[in-house]
Amino acid sequence: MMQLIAGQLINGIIVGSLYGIIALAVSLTSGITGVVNFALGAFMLVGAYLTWHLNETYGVAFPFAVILVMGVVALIGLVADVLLFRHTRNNLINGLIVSIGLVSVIVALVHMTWTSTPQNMQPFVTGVFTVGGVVVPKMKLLMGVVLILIVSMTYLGLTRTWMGRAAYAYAQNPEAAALMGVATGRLQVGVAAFGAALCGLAGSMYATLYSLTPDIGALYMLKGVEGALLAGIGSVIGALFGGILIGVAEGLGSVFLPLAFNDAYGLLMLVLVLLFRPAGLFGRR
Amino acid sequence: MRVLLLVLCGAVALVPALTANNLVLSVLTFTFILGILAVSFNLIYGITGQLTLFHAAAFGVGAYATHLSMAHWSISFWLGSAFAMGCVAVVSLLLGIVCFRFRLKEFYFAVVTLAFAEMIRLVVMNWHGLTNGSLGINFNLKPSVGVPGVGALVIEGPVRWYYFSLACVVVIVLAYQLVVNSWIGNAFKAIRLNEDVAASLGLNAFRYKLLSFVLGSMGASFAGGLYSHYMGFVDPHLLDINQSLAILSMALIGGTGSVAAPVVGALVVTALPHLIDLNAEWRLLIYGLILILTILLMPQGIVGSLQRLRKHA
Amino acid sequence: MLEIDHVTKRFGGLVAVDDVVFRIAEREIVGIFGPNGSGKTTLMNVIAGVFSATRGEVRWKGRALGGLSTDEVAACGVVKTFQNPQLFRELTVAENVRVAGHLLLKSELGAARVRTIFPSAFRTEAARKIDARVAAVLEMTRLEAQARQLAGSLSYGGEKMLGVAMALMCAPSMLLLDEPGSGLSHDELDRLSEVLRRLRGQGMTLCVIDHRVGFLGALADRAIVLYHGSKIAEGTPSQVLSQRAVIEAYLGDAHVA
Amino acid sequence: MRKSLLNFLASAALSFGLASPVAAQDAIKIGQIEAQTGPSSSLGFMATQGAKLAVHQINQAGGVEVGGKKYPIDLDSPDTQGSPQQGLIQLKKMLEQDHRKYIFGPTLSNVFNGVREYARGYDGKLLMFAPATAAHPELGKPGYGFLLRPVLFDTAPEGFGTYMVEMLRSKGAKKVAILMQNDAFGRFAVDIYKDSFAKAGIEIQTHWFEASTKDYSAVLARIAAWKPDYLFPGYTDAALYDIVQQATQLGLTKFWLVRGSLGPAIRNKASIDEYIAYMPKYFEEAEKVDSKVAKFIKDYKDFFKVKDFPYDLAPLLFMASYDHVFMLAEAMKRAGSINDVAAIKKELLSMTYDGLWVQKFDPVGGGIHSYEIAEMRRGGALKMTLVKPASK
Repeated sequence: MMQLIAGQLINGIIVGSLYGIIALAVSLTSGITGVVNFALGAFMLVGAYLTWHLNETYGVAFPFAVILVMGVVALIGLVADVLLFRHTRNNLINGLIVSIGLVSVIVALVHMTWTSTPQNMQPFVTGVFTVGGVVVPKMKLLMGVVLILIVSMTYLGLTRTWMGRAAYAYAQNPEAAALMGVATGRLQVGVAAFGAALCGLAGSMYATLYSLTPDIGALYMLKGVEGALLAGIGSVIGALFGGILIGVAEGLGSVFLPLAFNDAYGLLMLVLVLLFRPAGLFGRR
Repeated sequence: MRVLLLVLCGAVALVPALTANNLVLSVLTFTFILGILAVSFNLIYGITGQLTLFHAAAFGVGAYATHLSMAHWSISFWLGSAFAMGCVAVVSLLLGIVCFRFRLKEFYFAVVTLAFAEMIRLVVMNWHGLTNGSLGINFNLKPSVGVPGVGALVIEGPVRWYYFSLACVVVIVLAYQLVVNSWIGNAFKAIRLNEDVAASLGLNAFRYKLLSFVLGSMGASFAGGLYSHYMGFVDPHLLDINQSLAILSMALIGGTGSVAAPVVGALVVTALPHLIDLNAEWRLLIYGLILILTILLMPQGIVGSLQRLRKHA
Repeated sequence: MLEIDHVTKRFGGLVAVDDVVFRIAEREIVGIFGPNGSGKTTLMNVIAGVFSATRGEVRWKGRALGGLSTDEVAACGVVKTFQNPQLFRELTVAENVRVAGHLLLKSELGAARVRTIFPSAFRTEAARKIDARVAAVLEMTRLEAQARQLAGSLSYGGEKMLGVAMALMCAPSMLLLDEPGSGLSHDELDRLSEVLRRLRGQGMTLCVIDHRVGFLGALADRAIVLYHGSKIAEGTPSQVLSQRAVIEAYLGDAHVA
Repeated sequence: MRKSLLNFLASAALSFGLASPVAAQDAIKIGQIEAQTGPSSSLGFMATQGAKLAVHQINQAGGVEVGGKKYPIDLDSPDTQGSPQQGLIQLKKMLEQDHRKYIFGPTLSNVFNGVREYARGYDGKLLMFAPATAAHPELGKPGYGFLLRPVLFDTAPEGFGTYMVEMLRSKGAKKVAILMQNDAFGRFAVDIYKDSFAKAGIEIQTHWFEASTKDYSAVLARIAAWKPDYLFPGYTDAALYDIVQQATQLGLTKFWLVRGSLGPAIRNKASIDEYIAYMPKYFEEAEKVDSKVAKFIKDYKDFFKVKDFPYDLAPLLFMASYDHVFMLAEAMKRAGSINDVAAIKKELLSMTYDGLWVQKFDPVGGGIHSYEIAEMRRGGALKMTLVKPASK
């Protein structure tokens, strides 16, 4: 039993870090563009399929594929922001609807390009670590490390660089930042692109672990939103932590309780947190 | 608005005379039933400004409760849906108290209601003993209405269903219209426009938000009962998240500004797949584009835009 | 009538209102003065139930208001206007005032409000009453001309006046006015002080905040001066203004400004 | 407002009139209601492809010759998106407006549940080839005369399920863990196999998962702790790929499944020990030995202009719908009518059709056909067993 729990703790942390990186994208974009962009899930979908496509069809080595994909998806995110979300700034609901529309457009395009046949990428790293009866696939471990690294780098970037500080300031207090002369427009577009890139990365990582179908985006988007709210919008490390909490809740949840209710365990925790800390665990509001 | 509404009903009342085409009838019947759903959603979202994603759950629970109570206690459709509305009222009351007491607003309210809806869906999925889980339940129970002189008239066949659902949607819309025109409606609007002012003027926002949420959810429950009896079966898909999004797009496409406008949205959403005969991917693409363009080009929805055109002309 | 009994309000470390004591009698116009950041607005928000006091309590006709929410306080008859006007900008001036008629309807009809849902002679009667009241309030605040205008399109002064009108619609027995004078043009000020006088004439109690003594000097029966959250003076405006502490406070303020 | 509404209604009525291709007056009108998009659409999608190909080939040859007259086939296959509501509306359109008597599908049990009550109203005027598992128990019941189930039922006396469970028993399996989608088919599969396993004296442990689940490691770890002999892992490839990969990482290496392709086994051939799967037909092999299959595959590529044939994708329904279009045409020839539903059904039930499969129906309209069982071992060694149900 202890092994089971320990195993799911580790697994939950790793799976959660995948939620966490999307949560970070959600947190940043909604903190700065004022729109909770459901299309981020679709960006992850595109990222996953692109990675698989590059790797299987053109034999691009996985690490290079990841970098390529992040670039492409960032571009998509940028275009989407300039064409659509610029017009729904700070109208949360309209932005939400537009992003939902964008999701079905992207999913349709994915259908047309890659059909609904489930795809499965050749794993980049195979095999497992076994420590005291606890089994962890090597690829999962690698993914966890990469994602946590990326989040920490984002944090440093946001706290050390000028652009980052501007973004951070803006997320805390838009008016003040505007007064400080932060170029709001460019900042928002930049963050939108960066958020998309994070989702592209999440997609690449996803592709090495799980099978691809055109409907994966919605689920991970939901987990991302849960994670972001759990942590509180605008908190970087918090977003990762929020995602991990959800992952662990699900992992341990389905050790003791039926797997059929898997999605409920994270939600339940979220609701409880929101009721007693409406601004989330790390939010200031 | 009410005049427009009557005109609309007048036009619609003639349809069975105009066409023997049962397909048009069934599309319109679905439109009316889903119209009730969209209208009740709009009371909460469009009028009172609270974005609930609990609506599909209210719809599904209503459908199940109506059927189960009818089947188990062999009561009439009306008693059944009354019971269902009672259940949904209680559930939404509790949920509403939790959300509004803790001052959850906008996106936070949306997500928490979504969370509860999802949990309820999972319960329905897994409570095999009561709901028969994901297999759903088939039944052949029909509503019936007492008509003076004729006696009990069983609702079956396209034409009867058409007029029955039409009558239902008209009654519901008028009922909501009465509420919205009253001081209660003023309170709802005030809360949507500026909750702080409303409070400073001695308006108990909590109470009125709760009222709106419960009234709307009860409408959804009634729509659920109708829907399941028109289809002759219930299954957990009624409670899907996507249902809530479909309801939202109905309201938006029709227009959130007035009580009845979402019915038009329901018509568009229901009829569209049968109007544009494209392969599935293209249809998905177009659906997405419609959502985007509606928001960007006519945020007041079809009805709102038409009204504006009339004003300017 | 209204008793401020050793009220203190802390935000974390900062003491915004420090152990303030005073009472306001019926039909009185009390002016609360003090430089910016002296805790006037905070005190008013404590009275109106926006914040609850950290220590001490506010009593209205002997009843403690502590723990009541804004709308409950308003329902007791103590209504507050906002420093920079908060309105339903999408509605016309008349509609704004009508919506504000909520409490009036409640107090006049009570449970019988339900009867107004369905068309009936009763409903038309109630509607007529409200309309009459709206007209009266608009007349009183000199807003008849702009009745059909969108609230968003009013001048700043107009907006403040509409704020007062909406408060009046609640038929309050005490009005809390937060800086009604600031940012008003000369004749707007005259109009305001005239309206306030007429209100007092109708037996309403007024508690008015202003950071400059300005037009209130002539109007107020009693002046209370706050400085850094605590009361430093109380008396008739002329007395108070001659006190040393007050002058220092204001000179200090002037230097800062 | 009124104008726009009337216009809309008019255009609606109009386009409903025109939506289906206006076919020649006397054509054989077939409708197909399948999900072509959505989570569980891969089965229905391939079913429509099969029918389209068959219809294309028949019309190429000038149509179906009945009583010395050649009739073209007019096929309408809209997309239900897996929604019972859409399915119902589409079926109404087919029956009431286009007067189609021959309906293929639905494959999804929830869609079948949505249309069954309505379809029963057309009993005697309609033939419905519904592969939905939920349709099977209704076969032969009063009011369901219109219903045929074109594919073999798992646990029918001749069914592959019965055979495969027996196979497990003979391999000495004592414990089988079931990890199943919590949806209509999943529930149905577990309900029917529970009994067969019980009969065979095999102990089972069942776990349910939401169709959207991707990470199974928690539940798989629990299953592994129970030490089952075989794992019965869901039924769609989307889930199979993930379950098989993650299961092998936890030391569960023996799989037994009644739906889904060999794809997951091939992907993980290095780490599985045994993978027993029901294969209606193993195309990769049949293509080499069976000229019919080779031609079918070639025609498919030409008609849909695709490079590779979707070997993985639910060959069952793909072929079923392809064969049954021809079978229906043959039955019409024999009955000498394209409208006499009763006569045509009689012919269908009495004939044996030699298509991609040897096809026939049992007396209540349940499909019977030959099938293969695939057994893959570590490294990818594959053993196919062809099973020909004894003809009654």
